[in-house]
Amino acid sequence: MTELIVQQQWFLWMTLLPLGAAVAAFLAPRQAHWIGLVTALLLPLCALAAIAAATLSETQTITAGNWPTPLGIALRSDGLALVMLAVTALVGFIISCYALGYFPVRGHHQSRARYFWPLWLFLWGGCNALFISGDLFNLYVTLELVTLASVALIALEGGKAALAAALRYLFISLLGSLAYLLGVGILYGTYATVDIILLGDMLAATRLNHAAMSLMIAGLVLKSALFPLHFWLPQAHTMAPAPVSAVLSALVVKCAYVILLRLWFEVFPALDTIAIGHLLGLLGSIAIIWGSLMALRQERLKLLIAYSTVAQIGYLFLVFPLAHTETMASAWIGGVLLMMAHACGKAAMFMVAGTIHHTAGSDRISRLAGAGGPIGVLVVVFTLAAGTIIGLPPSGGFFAKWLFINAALVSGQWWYLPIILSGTLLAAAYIARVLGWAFLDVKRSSYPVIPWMMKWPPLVLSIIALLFGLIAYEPVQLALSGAPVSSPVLVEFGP
Amino acid sequence: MELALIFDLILLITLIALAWLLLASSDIFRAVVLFIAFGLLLALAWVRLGAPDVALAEAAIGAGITGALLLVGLGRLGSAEHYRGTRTRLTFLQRLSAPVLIGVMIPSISLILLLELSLHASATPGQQGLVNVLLDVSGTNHGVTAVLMNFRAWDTLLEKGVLLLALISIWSLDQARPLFRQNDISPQLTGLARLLLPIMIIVAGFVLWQGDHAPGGAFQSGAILSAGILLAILVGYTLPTRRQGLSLRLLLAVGFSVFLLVAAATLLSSDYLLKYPDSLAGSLILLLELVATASIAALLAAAVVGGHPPDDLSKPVDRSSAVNGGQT
Amino acid sequence: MSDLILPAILLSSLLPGLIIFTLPEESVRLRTTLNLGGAVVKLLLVALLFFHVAKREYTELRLPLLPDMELVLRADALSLLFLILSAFLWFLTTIYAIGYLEDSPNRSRFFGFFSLCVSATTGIALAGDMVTFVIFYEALTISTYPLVIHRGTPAALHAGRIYLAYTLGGGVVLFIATVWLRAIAGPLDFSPDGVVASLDPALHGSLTIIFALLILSLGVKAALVPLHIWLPSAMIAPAPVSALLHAVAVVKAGAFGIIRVIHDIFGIGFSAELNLLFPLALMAAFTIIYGSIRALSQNDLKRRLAFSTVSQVSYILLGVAMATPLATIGGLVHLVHQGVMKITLFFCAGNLAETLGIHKIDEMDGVGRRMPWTMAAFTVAALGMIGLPPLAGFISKWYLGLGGLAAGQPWVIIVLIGSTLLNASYFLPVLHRIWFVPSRQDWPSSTLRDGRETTWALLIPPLITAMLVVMLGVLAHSVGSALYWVELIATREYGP
Amino acid sequence: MSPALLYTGSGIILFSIGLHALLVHRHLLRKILAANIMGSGVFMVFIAMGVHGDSGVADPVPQAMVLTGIVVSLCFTAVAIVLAVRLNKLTGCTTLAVDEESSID
Repeated sequence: MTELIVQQQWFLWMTLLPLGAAVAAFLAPRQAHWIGLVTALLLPLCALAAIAAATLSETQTITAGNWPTPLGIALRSDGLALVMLAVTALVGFIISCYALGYFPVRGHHQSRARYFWPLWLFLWGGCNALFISGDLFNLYVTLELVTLASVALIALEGGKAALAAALRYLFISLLGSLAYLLGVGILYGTYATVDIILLGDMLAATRLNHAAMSLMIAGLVLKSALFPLHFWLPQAHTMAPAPVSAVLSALVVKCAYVILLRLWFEVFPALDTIAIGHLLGLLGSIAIIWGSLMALRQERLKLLIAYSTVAQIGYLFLVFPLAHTETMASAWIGGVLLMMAHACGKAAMFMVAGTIHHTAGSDRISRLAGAGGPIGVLVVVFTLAAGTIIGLPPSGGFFAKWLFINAALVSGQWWYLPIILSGTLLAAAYIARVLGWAFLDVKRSSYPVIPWMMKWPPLVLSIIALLFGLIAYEPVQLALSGAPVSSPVLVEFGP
Repeated sequence: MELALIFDLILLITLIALAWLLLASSDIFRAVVLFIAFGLLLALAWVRLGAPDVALAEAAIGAGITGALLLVGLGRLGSAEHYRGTRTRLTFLQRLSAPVLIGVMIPSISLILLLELSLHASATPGQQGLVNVLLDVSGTNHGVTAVLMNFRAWDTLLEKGVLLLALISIWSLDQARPLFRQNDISPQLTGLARLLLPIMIIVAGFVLWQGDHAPGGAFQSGAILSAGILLAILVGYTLPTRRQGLSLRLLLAVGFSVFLLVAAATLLSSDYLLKYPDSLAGSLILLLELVATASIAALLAAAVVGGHPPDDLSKPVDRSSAVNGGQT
Repeated sequence: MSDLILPAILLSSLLPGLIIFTLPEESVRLRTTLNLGGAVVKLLLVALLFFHVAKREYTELRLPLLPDMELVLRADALSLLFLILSAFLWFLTTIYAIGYLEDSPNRSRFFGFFSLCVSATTGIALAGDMVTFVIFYEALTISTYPLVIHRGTPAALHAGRIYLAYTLGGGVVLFIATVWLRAIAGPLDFSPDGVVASLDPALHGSLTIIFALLILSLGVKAALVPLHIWLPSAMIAPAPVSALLHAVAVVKAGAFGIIRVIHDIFGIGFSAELNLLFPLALMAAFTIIYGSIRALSQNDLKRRLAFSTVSQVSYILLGVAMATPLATIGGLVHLVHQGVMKITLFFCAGNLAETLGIHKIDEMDGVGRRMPWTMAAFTVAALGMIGLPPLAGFISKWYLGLGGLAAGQPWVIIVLIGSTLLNASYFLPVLHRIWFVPSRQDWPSSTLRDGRETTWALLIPPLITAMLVVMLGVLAHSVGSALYWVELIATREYGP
Repeated sequence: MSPALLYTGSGIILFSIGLHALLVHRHLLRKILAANIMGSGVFMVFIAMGVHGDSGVADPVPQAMVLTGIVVSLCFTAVAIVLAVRLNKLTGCTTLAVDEESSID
């Protein structure tokens, strides 16, 4: 049994499985939802097997076709890859369940269901391929796979606003990936390899390398919607159908960020990154404040959640200035933890917003007034999930902020404290505003019955999001295996 | 040598000028035509850089299919530059970001890059040595094909996925509409098509076979075939309705599916993704190239047609408007 | 003893809470079963734990959170004090709330958050280090917020905003102070000698700042003037919530946190050495007097009780800040006594509002005749608050006074006497109205069949707590009383 | 100045021209053209930096990468055009200037 698990390269199956399922769903549109659901059930199991296999085996890097690296493409099952695969499997599973309720297979919207599944499975496969890739050019291809699927999924809503948002997203993404690709080209031209590990060993602090780095980082920053390059995000994430919004905010934004983490800590450590780090930190800080303030002003729930994503992305970028020598681990783990926590919490929130839109006909926050009865449980889901966005314990967001503040204090960058704290308070304010409407005591006509697939999966995810901090130890330890930072054991534990 | 340099200079200046002109041109139709010319000249540049594979692909895909896509799109959009509706109010930051980017960042980055590149020119030996050493066991005799179909086959697999994904995206957006009005077919065109189609198929086959030892391969061949399909559509060929369902989808997906199956099989048998058994490498690559060509041809043609075939799931439509590509 | 008892105590309210969220509004029976079942199980587990801790068998559970951080659950004598208080009063409050909210909307939501709130309080009691404490402390903030705004009126929402602004503001300061302290001092396990005393003297400046930040942030929930504004406005919440807020959960969590910081993080000796405690004692004294004076002028019954809480909670802080065994006993015992007395008063106020629609003090004329049992309980608790011997409040004040003298700070006596006079002058007029002023209006007569003044669920809890007020005073020196337990804690803290 | 460097520089210039046009122009087809020009610039850098010395033999690896890149950008072009046509059908615009306020509900 154990041998069976170790022998298989489960993390590779996690890319082949959704891609194959996507083709199957395309070929058999009437069975698409079943194919999607079975895949969504299998992938978390594969993720567990992949983690089990990784803890048992030594090697973390293999190459496609077993060709040696500068030539072959490195595929890695290191900690970062595994936790992202696992989180994607979990969130993806929940979103798939939700989508089953959201896109009815019968009725006049059935054609949307028929295209949703292959597109979503392609996106899933693309994400998984991206997380395990250890090759800069392969990362480009996987990123484009994810982007193209996202564009089509946004446009699936069909309205003109959705189409415009999709098209804008397409152009922005194209711009970002071409800038990234230009950087990759320059690196290949100089070092004749695009392998992350090899490049990390070879790179010298030349001006050309700095230029390549700037291009790649700029492209990825655009794709991960850091202020002031976030302008495309609220529309794109709002206009999409609810399961798609959840996927975009929870997973797709993280794709570009994961590449950034890999670049920063594995490819460019030899380069002088302090100035860029501070710039990213500054933009991240502005994003936290600006995104939160904008969220506070929104009249529509989905827009509020989307701006909250802008703010949360800001936190993610604090990793770069905070990662000094002695605080490297703190910042890196904080970033990874926040990614995971945000993925769970934000997906649950978008699903709630989608259900409200679906049943109440609009996602205006004022429509929540007197939300009781069937959507009472949604308010609860929203509250629990919001805990991780605000950073309340015991959510993952809380510990991520803990690590950030710790890194800021230890590295003497105390000016990030007020930023992180005011972000927390502002988040509480915009969440409280929603809850205020939801708790408002007005009698309203009853809501239609909500399909249970749209009610319970988000609840499960929101509970996981809220309690994530309590179970974060294992994921964090996993992420640290093969990580570019070492575990920050400051003090020995007691008996 | 000097003469070659002068030729390069002229070519590059023309390319840059064309790019500038077509992007600045006030007539969008002219811009598209100039773009096709740009693509053809670019193919020349690839030849000059010793990359005939890219040159072939650029001519067939970059200029040919992209050109067709643009022209069809233009026809559907209407060629007038038509700005309707109020301007969106841009926030201060949005207004600021464009000039900052254009005025400061682009020139400075370009300048730095150029300066630096002049210092670092030809710093590394590249990988052709490694590729040449391993060519014997790769199952093919042409370096680029070996990289595409074997050394970096994982990229190629995913890229086939992107192609299929693009088609699914297009199908999710719109239903197929005719590329032209029925009565527009001219007899001369039909005659020309009768003459050209067999030649195109032969050329495509040749390019595919060529890929084993010289520039060529599935992309280029598929692009030529898809041009043939489009020509057939232009002279009024329609795919029979009963072929527009599963058969068409199978044809579109076969390239990617077989690639995936090979990947799964190699993973099961050897623990390494896409590690072909030595004795089978040549045949496997041939198989992959063949199915890829068929799929690429169908996919590219279907992308130009630009929509999903009418089917029983969506609202019933007029049969006569159901035109779709997909013949091999 | 199994290590699992501590998480079991937490889960006994957490799990029912999570399940209740998913229940439809109509399944009253299942919800009630879950609520009461959870409360009973928790009581039994706490009782079991009690006997072990009494025998000095401390139990501890460590759960790794991050590579260098753990969740530590530990039951020591102080935890048990708070734990018993919260488990017992939660049980009563649950019964009361079931009666109080009969037929009102959104009960699943209410009881779900209610259970989360109690779980958080339990967690605060069981926290074995500062990190764990902060985790549950902040969790309490957010789980209480939906309860405060439960009524959904604009006034309730406004109160909720104020509550959230104050407590979260305090929360982030606490957060920073804890991260900072942990960064310079390492793990912050609660231990009787404190954990920072051995640090480099060069850090004493930072430690003073951290101490101030900790006290100020915890002082928000403990309603230290001027951080008390949220408390009177939060009385808009339903009566069971107010009861919980004032007697068990929020206010007590703040006070409990300050005790933990002084006793188990900084250590009493070290705190006194850095001269950190005298400012706290002054603040507490000021709060005691200020709260009482403000209570005088309130006409709304619950508001008057709220200002009374502001004043009374600072007794606890005053006792702790004087750093002598007797004063500590007085402070800690007041943690329990104040809880029992104040919860009685809020139960009674809730009964008045629910049964007769009375909210204002000047509407209470002669209400003793209409609701004799409720008002009897009210009277006992109010007299206890004033400090009438031999009721519970008297015991606290007596030890505080002795402690003040022992600490060489006789001004404390003046504060206590002044406060007692003020207590009397805002409670006695109310008692006078209840019993001796003829009623000005006709109350609706009881609709219950046997002519009871209100339902059992509303009547039993205040009667039990009123009885406790008497017993905690009369039987103060017998085994098992709060005072006995607190003396035990003080002995363990200061040495025999 | 070697030819490879010349081509690399031109690639960067093409990239910049495309970038500029992508940001400035509002007509959707023009944006698509601009993105394609940008892509061509990137590909030129890829190939030209892979040319070493005067042997004129290009490294096959970047060639393969560029072939992949060309197909990917073709895919984006195809989807972008269909999206633009679709948008044009709904709004009558050939720009992204959809009145955002009106589209909210």
